[in-house]
Amino acid sequence: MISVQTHDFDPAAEYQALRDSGPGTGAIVTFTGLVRDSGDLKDVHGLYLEHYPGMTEQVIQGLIDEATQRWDVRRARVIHRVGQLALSDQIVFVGVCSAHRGDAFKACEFIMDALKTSAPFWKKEITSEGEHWVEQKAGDRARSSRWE
Amino acid sequence: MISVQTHDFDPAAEYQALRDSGPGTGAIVTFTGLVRDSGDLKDVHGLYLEHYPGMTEQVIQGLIDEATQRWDVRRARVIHRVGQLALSDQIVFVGVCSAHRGDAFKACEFIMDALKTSAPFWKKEITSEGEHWVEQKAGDRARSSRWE
Amino acid sequence: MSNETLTVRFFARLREELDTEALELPAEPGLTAGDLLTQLAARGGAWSQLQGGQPVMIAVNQTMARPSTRVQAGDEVAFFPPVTGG
Amino acid sequence: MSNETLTVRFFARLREELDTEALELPAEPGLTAGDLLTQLAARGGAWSQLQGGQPVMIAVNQTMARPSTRVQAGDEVAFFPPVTGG
Repeated sequence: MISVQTHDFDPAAEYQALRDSGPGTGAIVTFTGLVRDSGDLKDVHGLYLEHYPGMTEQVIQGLIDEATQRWDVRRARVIHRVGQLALSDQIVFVGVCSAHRGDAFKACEFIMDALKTSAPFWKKEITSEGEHWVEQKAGDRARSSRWE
Repeated sequence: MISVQTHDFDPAAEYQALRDSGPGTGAIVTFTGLVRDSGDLKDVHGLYLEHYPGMTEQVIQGLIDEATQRWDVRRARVIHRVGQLALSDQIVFVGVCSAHRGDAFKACEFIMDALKTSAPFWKKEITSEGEHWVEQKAGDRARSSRWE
Repeated sequence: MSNETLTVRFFARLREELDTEALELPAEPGLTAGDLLTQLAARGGAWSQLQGGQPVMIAVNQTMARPSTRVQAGDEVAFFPPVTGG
Repeated sequence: MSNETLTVRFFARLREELDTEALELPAEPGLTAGDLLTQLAARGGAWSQLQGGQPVMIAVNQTMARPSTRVQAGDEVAFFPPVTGG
């Protein structure tokens, strides 16, 4: 399940959907990203998130397919919000269930790392001083290339 | 927060407690373990979990302290159930929040891996054929020693 | 969408700085995504950054592509800064 | 808990197979956790497995310990199979 949406999401409902994946599921790993008060700038009080409709969903589906080929993934759910977000708002959810915890951790972290460098989303930080398009981090590129 | 308990837990409440950790939190990673239908035996329909009261809590606190020294951990919550559990029941929850996702993933997986080989819990699988104390896996020892 | 043109889209900082969301450009035979960047950069001003400025990512028909990727009439070509979601 | 004894506890498969949850044993000077295992194994029957059988983990006062760990009056010593929680 993939959703790109402006409205908020409920991690409890996502967790339940992963849990309802049958008696072979032994491990559920979830990642949630929140709007933090410091990024490229200090005292961030909001974000604006732009995306490339259509392409984002395709890229994320490709990442889920790749994770499913590499590890035992019984179900995966990815939600990414776009538009205007406030401090501490939920931005992104990645949840994976598997028979085994090692596979669930790897698949979840891989999808998240690869999403950061290959899914067409762009973040603008908003502070009381002004706005700033976030720069891609060398650290994110390095985290993503670990999986190659 | 550490709890060893017979009753079920609510991952949504745990998630909320992690999310309420202030505006510097950017990443929440949670792991939940469920009773799976096959472990050492096939057609498992329940587990019995025994523990060493007092020592379990101390060991888990030590793991959280170690994780907090090694990574940026803003808050960590661990719940482990004991007693009689049925198929698909929740066994264990580990949740960590951090400024950054890399730290949250590492701390959560470290606590879970180390718990499997150092916290005094023992699992007995229950099938229609009988009962069986689960053997510690070489794979779990290897996963745990990766962090040394 | 005509058979003789392709669509070029811009996102995020590029969309803002070029003040352009999308363009229709002639789809000459043998054209590559890199050729489009060269043509557009020649407009000068903010457009110059499309060559030799900050890195520009390319997608053709919503799939990541490179400057050498061939493009043709009816294609959707997108130029954007390195992505920063998640 | 007397000043001259220590408590020995058993868990999980060991508790079941020895049919014993806890014992009070004399705390002789210079005693180690390994000495306790030797003494108990000498009881024969199911107790023999405490030496040379499947691995036995040791905790002294609720902290992981080794056969060479010294134990004294008032200590809580626990013997159990490798742990399998989570």
